[in-house]
Amino acid sequence: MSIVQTKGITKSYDGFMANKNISFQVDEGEIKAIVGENGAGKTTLMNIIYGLLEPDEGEILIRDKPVAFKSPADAIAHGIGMVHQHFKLVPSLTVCENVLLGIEETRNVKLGKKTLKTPFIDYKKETRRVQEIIDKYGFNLSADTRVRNLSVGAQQKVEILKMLYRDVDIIILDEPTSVLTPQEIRSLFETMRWMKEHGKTILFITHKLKEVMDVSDSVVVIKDGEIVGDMPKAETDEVDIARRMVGRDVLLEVEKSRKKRTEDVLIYEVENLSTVSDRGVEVVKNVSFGVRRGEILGVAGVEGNGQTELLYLLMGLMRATRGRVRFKGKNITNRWPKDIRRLGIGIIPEDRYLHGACKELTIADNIIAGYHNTPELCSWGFLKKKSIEERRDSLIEKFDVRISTKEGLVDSLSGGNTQKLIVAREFHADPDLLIASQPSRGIDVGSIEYMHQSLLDFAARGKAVLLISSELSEVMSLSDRIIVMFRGEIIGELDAAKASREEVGLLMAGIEQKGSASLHG
Amino acid sequence: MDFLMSVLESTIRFAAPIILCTLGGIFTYKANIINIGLEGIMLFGGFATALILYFLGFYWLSVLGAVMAGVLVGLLFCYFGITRKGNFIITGFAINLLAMSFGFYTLALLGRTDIPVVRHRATMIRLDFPLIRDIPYLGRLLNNHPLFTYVAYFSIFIVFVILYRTRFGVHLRVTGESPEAAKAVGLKVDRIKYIGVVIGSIFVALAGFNVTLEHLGTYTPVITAGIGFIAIAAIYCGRGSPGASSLYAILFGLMRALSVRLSLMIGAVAGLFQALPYLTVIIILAVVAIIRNQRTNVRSYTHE
Amino acid sequence: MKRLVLLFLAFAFGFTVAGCRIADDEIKVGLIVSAAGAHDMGYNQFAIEGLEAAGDEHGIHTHVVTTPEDIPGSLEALAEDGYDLIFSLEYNFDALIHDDGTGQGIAARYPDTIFVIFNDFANTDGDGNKIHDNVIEILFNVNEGSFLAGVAAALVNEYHDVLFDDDDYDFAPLDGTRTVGFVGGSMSPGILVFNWGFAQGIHYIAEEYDVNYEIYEIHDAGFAPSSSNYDTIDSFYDAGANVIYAAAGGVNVNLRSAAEDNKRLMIDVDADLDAEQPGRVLTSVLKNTNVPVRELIDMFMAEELEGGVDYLYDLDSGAAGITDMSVIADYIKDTTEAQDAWTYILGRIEEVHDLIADGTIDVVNAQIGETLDYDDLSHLERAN
Amino acid sequence: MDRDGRIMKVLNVLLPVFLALLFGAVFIAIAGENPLTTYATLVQRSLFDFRGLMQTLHFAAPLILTGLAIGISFKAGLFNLGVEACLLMSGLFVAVLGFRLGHLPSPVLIPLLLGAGILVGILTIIIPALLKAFFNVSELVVTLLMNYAVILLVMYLATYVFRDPSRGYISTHVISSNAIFSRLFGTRLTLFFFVALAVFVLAFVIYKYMRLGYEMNALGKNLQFSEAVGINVRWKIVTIMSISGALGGLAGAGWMMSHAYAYTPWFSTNPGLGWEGLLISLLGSESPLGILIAAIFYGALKYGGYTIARYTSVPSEIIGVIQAFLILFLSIQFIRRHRLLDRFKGWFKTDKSHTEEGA
Repeated sequence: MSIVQTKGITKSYDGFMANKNISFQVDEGEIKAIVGENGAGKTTLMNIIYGLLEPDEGEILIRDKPVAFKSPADAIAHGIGMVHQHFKLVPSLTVCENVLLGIEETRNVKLGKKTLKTPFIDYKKETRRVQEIIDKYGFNLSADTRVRNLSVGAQQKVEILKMLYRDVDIIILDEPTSVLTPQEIRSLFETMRWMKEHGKTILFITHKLKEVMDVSDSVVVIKDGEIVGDMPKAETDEVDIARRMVGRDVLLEVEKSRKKRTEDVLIYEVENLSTVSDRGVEVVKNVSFGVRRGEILGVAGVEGNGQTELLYLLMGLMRATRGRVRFKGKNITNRWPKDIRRLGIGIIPEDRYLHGACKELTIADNIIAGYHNTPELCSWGFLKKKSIEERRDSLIEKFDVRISTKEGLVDSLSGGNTQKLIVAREFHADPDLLIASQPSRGIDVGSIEYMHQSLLDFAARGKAVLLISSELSEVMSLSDRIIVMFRGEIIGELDAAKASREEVGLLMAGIEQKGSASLHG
Repeated sequence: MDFLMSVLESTIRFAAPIILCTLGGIFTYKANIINIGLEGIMLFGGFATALILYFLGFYWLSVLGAVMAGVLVGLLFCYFGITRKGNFIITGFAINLLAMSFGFYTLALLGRTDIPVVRHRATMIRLDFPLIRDIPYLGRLLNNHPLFTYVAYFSIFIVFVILYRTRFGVHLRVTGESPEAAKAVGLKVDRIKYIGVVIGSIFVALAGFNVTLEHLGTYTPVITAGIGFIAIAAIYCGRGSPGASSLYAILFGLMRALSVRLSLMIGAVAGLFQALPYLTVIIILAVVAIIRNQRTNVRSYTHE
Repeated sequence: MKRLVLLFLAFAFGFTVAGCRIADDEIKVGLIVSAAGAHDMGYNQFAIEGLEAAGDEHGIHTHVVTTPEDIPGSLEALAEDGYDLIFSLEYNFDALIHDDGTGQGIAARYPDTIFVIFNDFANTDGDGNKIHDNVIEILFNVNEGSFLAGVAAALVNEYHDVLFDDDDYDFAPLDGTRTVGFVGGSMSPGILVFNWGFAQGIHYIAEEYDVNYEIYEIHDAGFAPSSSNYDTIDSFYDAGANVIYAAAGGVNVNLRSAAEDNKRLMIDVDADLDAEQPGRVLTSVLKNTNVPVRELIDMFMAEELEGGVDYLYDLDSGAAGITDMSVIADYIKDTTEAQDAWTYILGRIEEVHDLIADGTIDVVNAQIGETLDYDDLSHLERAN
Repeated sequence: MDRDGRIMKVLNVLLPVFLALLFGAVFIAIAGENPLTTYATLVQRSLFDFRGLMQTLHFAAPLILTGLAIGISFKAGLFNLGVEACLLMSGLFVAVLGFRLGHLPSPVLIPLLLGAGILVGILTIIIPALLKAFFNVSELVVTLLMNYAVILLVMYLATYVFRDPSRGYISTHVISSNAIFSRLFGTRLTLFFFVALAVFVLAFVIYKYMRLGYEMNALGKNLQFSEAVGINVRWKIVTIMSISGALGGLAGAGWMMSHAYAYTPWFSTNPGLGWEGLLISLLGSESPLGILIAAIFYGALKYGGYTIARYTSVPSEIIGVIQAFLILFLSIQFIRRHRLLDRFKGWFKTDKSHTEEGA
């Protein structure tokens, strides 16, 4: 029988139709994948089912009964739980407090026969209960750790625990694998199957087709807010789904057999770079590597192993406690971002909306950011409006940024298009070295394809690329060499052409192999 | 010794309303709301206290009046700031202005320059602890203060418990820290903020009671003397922790007490000594920041 | 959009100024209050009462401007409207006397209006000449009232154990040096005039009784009540002061609380505030602004009023002085000894009053540039 | 901006004004006066009378500057609450220099004093600016506290150092006639208003056309982004805070030379020109044009308040109540799109189809 059914769900924001007449149903005990490009309307649909949004039209039926959710609390009461792509956790609280948020255990006072509730939280009881459920599901967590000290994978487990504790039957997982290591993904899938066996129904949102094929029972494909496919897994394949999602044929894997044009000149040298975090931990330890002209050097590693800090060091947003950075023979250690950019280093930062682009600024303002001081755009303190607009228009065209209005804010752009904007800006400055961190995170298949091709072309022009990514397949397919970071250190270096997924995966997990190549190879 | 004793004694008195204001402000701070209106809420609290005492003369009724004033002004702030999504700074500012002008207006109607309540000090509750009384020095310092001076210090503990040991406290902190997380588990964010602001306002209004009856014995629309703003500084310095922020509040009190006593001894430059509390906190903030800056390797600016 | 603007304009023009039109030949007298406000129970309020009484009697138009802000604007507006006589109670004379951007002062531009200002010789230049002949300066010899207050304070202090009931009062004992206090709002002649008169009055009695007094003083208290000011005053009482005198606007409110809390005495200022804190206010030093307002309007009506002069209101005029102390009289013990002492004190005050009035006693007047040197006072010392 | 957006904006201003006047009317009535005649006086005297209008502009002049001072810092995401301090310091020192250098001819002295005011403003704000720029010390707290310290410092200087001893109250010497802005057209308006207007034009140009405006905007929207893309945030913070302080200082200098003429403790009246500037910048949504309009509006309210006290018997305390209500109501947007406006639309008989974007 169908446990969740939607009939004609329609939702629009400010004239943009996010969902158009969406009807589908989920059977009890199945794992249903909802796939679609970013901005296709998957998350909107799930937020409606979870009660975070109310549909303009249409209805939701749970176990064939129509429901109208006013808030997530209603959804939870009907047995629906959701794990969001961006975790809805409170970093300063413990695992246990997060799991029990809103349903805290309070101390009760017995007064004769009556039990009176007090507003005071019974932490002992809470910890015990949560630890019980952690152990039951075999998660490797401690109930009283603060969430801000947890890895991303562990945080996701907390989110899942939150739902399990609330005893929901239907779990919505929104892009759960985007931040996990291969090992973690595997473990997540095991958990999902385990939950399915225990009678849970899972709605699984993703744009990674391999995962769809791996774990789901049936697939719903959404494009531009509409359903363009709804079929059991057995009746489809990756190519079919991709075609439906994008509306054309796509290249799923970049051709790796490109011509090597690596020159033997080190353009960028990092020696023994180290830094200490605010909490006194040495988060980057003696990192050394070099990048040659025409080369893509990949930095792999599970997130939170010092890549972010390494990027900050290289961007000029953090001070090094030790070590040196040289660019074209010039010492640029601890220089400020302004200087680093001026010397010809382009940066695609990890956090798109923090360091890469500013949502509240216009497209033009973002396009010129950092280069607004150049004589082409500015003279005597006045900005050349015309040149700026020309540059904006030409870059929008050249990099195929899809926008509704040129005058609009970046806020109105999808993640993929924002990323294109950043890439456009950085490429236009024609740097000699590009540092790209998580360049394809959260962007749609079409854009990833474009992104990857751009990087390859860039390197092919004799420029250097430092690619930091926790997306293993990305690092594997693009890089010439791969270094792996673990706990702030470089734990190994591999030749990308020869390395296997498993080898890299083991290094990412901190298991060092014998005979790994020397760092300056 | 006598100098020290008198300074400490004054400190205890001066710090009490600053602590109450600081604690009250922490509730809004935790809900991620800047409340510039502390000064106004305090003034309304004092106003209610004085009016009730002046016309009716019942001690506990005036306490209730101050509390009610706090609740009402808190609700006003919430309605404009949260429900109608107004700009918190303007709303707070308007409340300050309203409190002051409302006071002047009422005084004009009454045909007075202040609302004296000194004669009701007789009914004021002073706590006398026989055990503490007999301890040398400490007895003189800690004994025989009016009730709400003790309440102020005790409230540090109460607020800590509310914020960190009750369901409401957790919810309030979550609403401020990550409203998304709160919404995701179905917490009613606006309602929690309302309650937080209103509870906070009660503390602030009690600061008004404390100053009006227990310190000055009168109400005029200028009695707050910047305590509300000092409390805001204390909250920011202590980053919203009840303990740390209250320590800053006490430091303010200490500095003020010192400046009062020192200015009596010095003469002409006496006026400048009154700047001591403000300068001290600026210097402490700067030193802490410089030390923090020395320790951190991150070069990033944040808006507070 | 247009419609809205039209609507707004219609709305605005819809009002007509309904204020009563005054015939141009009618005599008009205006008064602008000081920052203490129209309801200050003293300075401003007395002046307003004087104005209204005079207005009723002479049947002339009177008007009170109740905002102390933008005094120059108010002066100009009233003069522009043809007011004949304008009293301005605030310290704000620059635009009136000097230059307000037109190259001359308001007084020069409205020669037909007589402006009356208080408490300062703002219309007198360095050589003692008057700048405008349509400005009148009024000063109150509050130094003399303060001297009387000092005499009263010292006498009451000397006899406090006889006069007052131990249950209601908690005076510092009389062994050794006696202590008094003075609290001033700002370090200016306008405040020092109170301070020095009071000090001289204390000294007058101290010398006579051959006892030593010390005086705690603060001059920067400002004019707003605050916890700091309370503490300062409290520390004066703590140090043994039995009587404290304050001339500091709202800070006097602090003094009332502190006097009540310490069960001691105080002296208030500007108005008869004895009943504000009955039993604690020994007396109040008066500035009866109604007297000059009355007199000047009367003179104006009799066409005798001329500008370019100053008037000093001394004890004799009835505009300066202290209260009759009838409120505190109720708190004097009902014993013969106490009553006799009280009668003696009142008599002595009366006597000193007459000595000041006939010029036998000369009280330092800071308002006219005189200064008091404490070194000249053998029996009084500054304590801080 | 489309038609509906404009109507909405106008209504969003008119409705609060109307409500505030309504509430104020209740208080006027309680005091036993006639609200209608009171308001008539206010509006007529401050807006519909040439001399009155000039008075309004005279009072608006320093508010334009303090409004811009705070608006500029807000635009860059910096909470500079120290404008009041800059204004007081500048007022005091300009008063002193205006007296001491009184022998200089006006064309030399006036620009010199304005420059001095700007310099004093910058020097006043420079410490919080450097603390923010180099050590990330919250400028909000530092400037807030600095105001109190500066008030005491200025009071001390005026009482003991720069005192005119011939006066019975605390005041510096009156500035020389050469330092005073002359009145124009026989009204209260002086050249200072046009100085303020020129600064407004400058601010407008900076916001709209200049690199600095762009960087300010970027800083305000996202400080970390600005730093990461290579804007020299440190230097910009110092620059912008200095501009803010300079404008505060200019306001103080101009007010001294066009209104106060000597430094007295009531130089910047309650609640203080700097604080009023905060309000104006918020009401004007931080845009120069908005600030200009808000400043003139507030000037009218201020002057209108004085006229009520001058020409009616309504207690002047009521003005404060009306102002407070006004600000309270202005803090919220009464009309939001898609809700109330649709209902209002019938009244205005617009047949134009409703467009979704804009506003």
